[in-house]
Amino acid sequence: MSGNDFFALTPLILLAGSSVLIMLLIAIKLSHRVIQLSSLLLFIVAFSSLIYIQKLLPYHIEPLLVIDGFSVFIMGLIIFSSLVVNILSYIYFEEKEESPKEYYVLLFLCTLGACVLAVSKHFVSLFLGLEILTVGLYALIAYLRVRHHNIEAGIKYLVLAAFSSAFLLFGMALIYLETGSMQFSMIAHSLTSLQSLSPLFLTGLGMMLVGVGFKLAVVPFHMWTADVYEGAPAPVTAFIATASKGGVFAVLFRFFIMIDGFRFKVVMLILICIAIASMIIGNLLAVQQKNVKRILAYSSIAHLGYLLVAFIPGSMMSIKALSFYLMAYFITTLTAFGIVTVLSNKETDAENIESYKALFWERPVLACIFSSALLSLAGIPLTVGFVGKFYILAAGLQSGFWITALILVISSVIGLYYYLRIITTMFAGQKSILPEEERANPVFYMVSIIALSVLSLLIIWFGVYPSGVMGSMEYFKLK
Amino acid sequence: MILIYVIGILMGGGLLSLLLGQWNKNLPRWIALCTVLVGFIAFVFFWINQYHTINLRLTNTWMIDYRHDWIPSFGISFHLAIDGLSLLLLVLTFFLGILAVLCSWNDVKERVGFYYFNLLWILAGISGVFMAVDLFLFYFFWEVMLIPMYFLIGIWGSENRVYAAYKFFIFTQASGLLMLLAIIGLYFIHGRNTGVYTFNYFELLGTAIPPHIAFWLMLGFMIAFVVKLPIVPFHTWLPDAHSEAPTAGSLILAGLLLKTGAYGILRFVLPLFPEAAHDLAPWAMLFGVIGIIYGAILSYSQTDLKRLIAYTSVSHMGFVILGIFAFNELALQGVVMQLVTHAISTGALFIMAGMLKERLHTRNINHMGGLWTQMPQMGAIGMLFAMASLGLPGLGNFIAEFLILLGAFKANVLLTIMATIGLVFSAIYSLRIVQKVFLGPSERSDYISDFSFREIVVMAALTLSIVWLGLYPQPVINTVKLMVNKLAHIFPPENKNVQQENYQEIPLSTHKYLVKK
Amino acid sequence: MKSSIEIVMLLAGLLFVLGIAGVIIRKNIIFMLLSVEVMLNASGLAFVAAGSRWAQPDGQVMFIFILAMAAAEVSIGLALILQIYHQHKSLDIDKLKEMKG
Amino acid sequence: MNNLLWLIPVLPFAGFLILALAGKHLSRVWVALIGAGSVSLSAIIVPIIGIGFLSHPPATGNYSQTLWTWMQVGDFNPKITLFLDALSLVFVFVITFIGALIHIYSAGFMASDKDYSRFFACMNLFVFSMLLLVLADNLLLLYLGWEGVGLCSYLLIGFWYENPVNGYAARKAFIITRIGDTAMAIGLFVIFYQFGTLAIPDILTKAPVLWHQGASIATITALLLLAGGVGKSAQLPLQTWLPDAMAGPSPVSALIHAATMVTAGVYLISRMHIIFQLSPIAQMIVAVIGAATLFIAGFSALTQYDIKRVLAYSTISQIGYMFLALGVGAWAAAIFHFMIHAFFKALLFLAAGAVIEALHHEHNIFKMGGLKNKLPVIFWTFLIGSASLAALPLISAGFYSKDQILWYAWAAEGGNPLLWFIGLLGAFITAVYTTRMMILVFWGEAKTEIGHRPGKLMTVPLIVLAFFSLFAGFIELPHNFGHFRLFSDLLQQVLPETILKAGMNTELQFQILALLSTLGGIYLAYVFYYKQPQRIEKLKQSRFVMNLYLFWFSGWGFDKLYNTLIVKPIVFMANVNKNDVVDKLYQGVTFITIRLYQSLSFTQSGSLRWYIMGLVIGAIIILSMQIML
Repeated sequence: MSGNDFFALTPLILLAGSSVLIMLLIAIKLSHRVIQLSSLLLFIVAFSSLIYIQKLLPYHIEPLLVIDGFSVFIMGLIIFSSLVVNILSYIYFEEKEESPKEYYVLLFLCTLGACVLAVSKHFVSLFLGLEILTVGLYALIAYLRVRHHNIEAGIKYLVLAAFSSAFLLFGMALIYLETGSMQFSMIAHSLTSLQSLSPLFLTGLGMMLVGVGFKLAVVPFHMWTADVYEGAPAPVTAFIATASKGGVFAVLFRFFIMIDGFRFKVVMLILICIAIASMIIGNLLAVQQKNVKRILAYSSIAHLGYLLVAFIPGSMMSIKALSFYLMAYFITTLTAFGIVTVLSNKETDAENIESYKALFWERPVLACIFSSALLSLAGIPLTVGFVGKFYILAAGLQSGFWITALILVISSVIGLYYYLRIITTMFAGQKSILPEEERANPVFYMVSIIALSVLSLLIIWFGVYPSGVMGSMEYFKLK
Repeated sequence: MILIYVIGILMGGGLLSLLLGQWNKNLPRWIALCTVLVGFIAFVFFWINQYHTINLRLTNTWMIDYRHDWIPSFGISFHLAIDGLSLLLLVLTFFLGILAVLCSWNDVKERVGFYYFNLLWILAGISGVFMAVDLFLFYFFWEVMLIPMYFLIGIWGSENRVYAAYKFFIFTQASGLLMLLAIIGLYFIHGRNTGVYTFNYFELLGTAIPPHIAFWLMLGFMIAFVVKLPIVPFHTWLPDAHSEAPTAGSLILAGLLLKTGAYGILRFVLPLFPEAAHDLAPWAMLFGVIGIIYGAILSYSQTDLKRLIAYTSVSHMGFVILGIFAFNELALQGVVMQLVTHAISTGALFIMAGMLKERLHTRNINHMGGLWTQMPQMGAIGMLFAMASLGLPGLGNFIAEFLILLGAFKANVLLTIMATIGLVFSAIYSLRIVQKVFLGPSERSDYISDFSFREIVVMAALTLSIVWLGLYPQPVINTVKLMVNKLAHIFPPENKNVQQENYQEIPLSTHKYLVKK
Repeated sequence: MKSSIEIVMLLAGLLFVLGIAGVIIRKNIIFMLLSVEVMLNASGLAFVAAGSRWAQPDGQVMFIFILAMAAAEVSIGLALILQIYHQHKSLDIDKLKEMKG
Repeated sequence: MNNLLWLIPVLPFAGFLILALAGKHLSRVWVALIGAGSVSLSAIIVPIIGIGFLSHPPATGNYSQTLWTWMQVGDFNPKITLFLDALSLVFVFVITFIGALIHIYSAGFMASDKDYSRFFACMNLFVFSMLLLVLADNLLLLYLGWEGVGLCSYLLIGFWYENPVNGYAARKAFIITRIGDTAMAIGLFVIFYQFGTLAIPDILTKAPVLWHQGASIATITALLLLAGGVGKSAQLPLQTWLPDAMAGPSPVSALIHAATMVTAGVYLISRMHIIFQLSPIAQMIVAVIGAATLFIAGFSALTQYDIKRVLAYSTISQIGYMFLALGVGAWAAAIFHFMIHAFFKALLFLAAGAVIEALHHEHNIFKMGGLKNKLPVIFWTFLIGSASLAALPLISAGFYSKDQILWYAWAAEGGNPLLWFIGLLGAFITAVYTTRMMILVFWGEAKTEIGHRPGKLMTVPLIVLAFFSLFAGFIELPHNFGHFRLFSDLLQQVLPETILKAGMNTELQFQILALLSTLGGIYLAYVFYYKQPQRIEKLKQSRFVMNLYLFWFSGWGFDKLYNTLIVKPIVFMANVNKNDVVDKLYQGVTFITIRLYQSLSFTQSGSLRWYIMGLVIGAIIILSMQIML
């Protein structure tokens, strides 16, 4: 490994090192606040290192990793969302019974795993990244270990994730058996020499899809989503919804681009079916759901379906649309779960829709932020979600995928209903006379709110003026 | 620049009243009033200034054309332009905007700042719709007006407001998204044909589209517009939304929101897909006629006053679709007139329904009756607008309906006759309103006040407008003349035997609807 | 040689299916974890077989990674199972149905 | 004089505006002054213009004054133009003159009403609309007046709005006439596309050029216009609204439902006479409708007990005569009868109003009686009016006008003996019911005490009208009886001369027959109602006669027919569909969505093993798709 290799890997090394550093800080018994702040600092450092390494791009570390514009972009999104999760975590965990400190170590590790996914171009690195992410998540989900829901979510996720990992691995093994390589580019190379695809390869691809589909929580591998989202602590849910899915999606996309999987009609047909099913079933499941975390879980299923709509054409436009939509989805989802986090109290998360009643009249700022996030999820103009959805539709229609686009439209109408339901709840009722409860830590509470406000401003800013961010995204395109 | 300023003023005024509403409950309504007044005066002055040149314009129907890049990578620009039709509808928007502010003056007591914020943003969205000549921007504004309207119905509406708000939002959003699909489809077809990827309306005009695709794309546009308009069987959101919305909400819904549908058809469907629209015409006219009669019959059976008026809108909007798809100058002029006069007459009826609700705390007409004794002024005005609604000559609606029917007669005799029969039904329901509300024995002994000064101002403005339009509609006709003429000429004349005009026909393939900037 | 790989792959597939069956049939969480381990190991076996087909060490490397990962997983899994037993006094997975809908 | 034309309609309109805007602030005197004064001023201006028109006939044969262009859309450019020729002059004269008298009468009649100013406002608006109707230069403006009078009729029938019955009658009137108006509107469309214009003079000059005699398009157009006229003039089959319209105050019945508005159909047909002439079939239909109506309405009038309903049916019947005349081509005769009828019927209604008011709002003629001596002015004027209605020979104006029609019904080109016979029978019945009414109201013993006696404001108009009812007939005398043709000479400028069939010159025997039928009718009524009233009782015992009586009384069952055939089904449908069946569709979609949610939500059972099953099934599906496809 050359010096440049290390240089290119700075963000990953920083993340890995940070986890060790935080562990050391915990060892010398620093307070939660110090640890939180230092991890925040370390996230910022990791994030800025992304800017720093850009002059190297694209950089290949054979045979495992590739650091190009796309992976930097995805890593940026992942680290950014971890950063936001980190900010939100303080007030959430400060008042909980568990010692919150190790949480940050795990957060770094999970971020590292997601980032590794984003840069991998090899089954081994894919597997490693995925498992670093997943194993970390097991612990994060069940972090509040004395709570029934956390434990239940943890064990469900663990069994299912391991189960799907087995599928993924078996699929990889089959592909490896067929092509003799675990490197994406080599697989692609050996595929070009093949006349027709062997059933073994197809089976392998299918099993990989099962594994990846589980991580992405698309139909029919979606059933864990709601339970895990509900059971996990709110900031962790935010992380699952964003960083973990982003990393997996990035690697899936890279894999398909590199082996040019879009040629395989059958695979595409399966993906189309998955996309359609995800959009419809995801949205339908949320229609009368009362639990906000579950609603967001189901909506994330639908949104992954939307992403697949842009994914399926595999065109240049797809890449842009996916990047943009991922960004939109990250910002919006973080904001939404941020609100859930901020509104949670010591005993329970703010997951019952009733607890949002009259929010607009009691805490207008939070309600506005939440509304902007929900409207963005619903894809209403003036929000980034609309531009993202437009982008996806454009990508789909450019290549003539009318069916998926149509289903997207119809299902998002169903989606509209439950987003509106939350908004309506927030506007319903009267201001209660109860005094606002005392916050354990007003400073961090304010910081969280400011962070969320910034996010919601981003939602609107990118929604009104997307060309700026679109222009800069040109830079991060996949080669 | 006036265009962008106006939208800016509306949005700014909305934000201002939202913010200042926290401190002072009176301030927002004054801010809102000033905002819409400024817009109204600006456009009226502009209209007067332009009026004498409107007739001189020969080719370029566009009076203002403002363009600024927005999302260049998609060929999306912030492109606003107005021609006579837009100008007219903008004046109408601000006129009704003033009335909407005035009639919610004392009506709204809670969350005042947020109320006027929503009101002004609806107006901003509607103005944007009337100005946008970039399809993406058009869709953008199309959706922008929905959210504040949703809040307006959902927060300040009456008992069943949440249901009505959902229904309104989901209907319009669903149909709007289909239009978005069609817009994007058109964008790519044009891009493939010419290599220029743009959402610019002027460039998209005359795109050569394979007929079967054109039909589907047109349907995508149409569905959005006919849901808004609305046409039977897409109308069921309307009675709920209208009856549950607060007075100003009903006024804007009936007066402006419905008009955006008709505007969309006139502006986009006909020029972009002339052949497809031509193929659709008999069906569209049929649905128009069904709407006229179906709406009227439903209206007759309602007992909720606002619901009743809402169904009359369905009936009246049937005339609009009938006229649009008659494709001739008379009918199209009638359509424009109908847009304006229906806004005024139905708006007035809704305002009055609001006033009655305020005084009687009911919308059920079976609990009214004999109100003339206590409220002769309101009775007289109510009578006047009921008459307008049934198309009494001398009032604006008559001109509109007569022109539409006259024009449609050329296109399709049978359907026009059926539509004319709708006039009998309109008499039946209109007189029923008057009878049930104002006439008959009075059941109330408590004191009910007649118009207040503010209400007199509102109703006087409406009355004067409807009478003016009934007796001298020429300014409206002249303003949209050029636009209507060009629209009428896109279509080959249907029936050569009856054809008396000696217009120069412009061949479809070479028609250049507009002059590019 | 080819046939031996096929046989090994067949074995791996069989193990994999057995694992699946175990996960589905078993109600005890520990046994479920065990079955998952079987599936993972079946994948590992498949990797070893594939590696031997191409005479590469990659398959074996992958197997070691899988082992490590499985170990980590089991450790967390057992910790969770302890907690479950602590809370529910049972290892029956069907008792963990608090979240649904 | 030409430029004063606009004043005629504008004065009443100004009166309307003042009363409508400031009515509640004005004293009753001012209200009456403005209301009656504005119309009276018009009535004064009309003769001034009329004399100018007659003494210096304009070269074009008409005065025309364009106020402004109403609208201009392509070729469609109706103008707000007033147009006065001999025909409209007659109408304008009748409207303003009788209108002014009725306004003056109303000032007394309505004196105690709380909505004094509203009444005059509506009356003024009516006069304005009616003037616009007859002065309109184009059919669209005519249509404006046409609908305007309909509105005023509606407002005034339902003037006493507290009683829902009045409101019902008002709506019935409006909606039924609206049916005719709708057909007329379609007629306007046809005319516009045929001639490219709606201006009446242009249409009349172009029609004979573009259409040949008997063209089917002419028939269609004529019939559509006729439908409008039938509605407004309460002719078969749209006659049912007029008897109910009597719910309005008596001056309203006099002005709107006797003298002016209901004759708008006559005006329209004579105005568009060229189109009717081009279609003999249509003209025949006009005559048949007229004959049938006069016949049916006459029998109904015979059975009514409400004095105003008697008069209403008689109005329908008399307008039937006018239609008959129009149908047989006796244009001038129709207009002549219109004018005479306006005088005597207005008189009768006003006098009836005075009677009703004097008898504490008693409408039933069987509860009246013996008023001959108690209300002498009313008695004499009513008698003159009745004589005119019954066409009492020689001395009454009604004789001259009706006799002319009867003669033409046989002798004119479009006439035939059957029409004549029906007309004659009608004249007979007219005499019967008129005499019956006279006898029941004024002779016999008094059954109700007299309350309020009419004042000068009410009696003077009666006397003036009585004068005209007697003597107006002398401006047009039969040719075997002086052959004085002032009226038809005047109308000759506009309307074609009545063409007689060959070899018809024995008018005298027809006159004698008419005379006999009138006298016979009077005698019959005299016998049955005065001399031997017991005969009626005897007749009533017969089941057949009783049924016939009820049948006639209900206006030949038309109301019932329309109710069961049209009104009830529509109302039933509307009420059944109150909640909008289309909405069920969307409710169905919602229902399906919710059911889908419920069943999908069921799959989220929370059971890990179930989830694993799902995962496995998903995997199987994907793998089998991979392999199969």
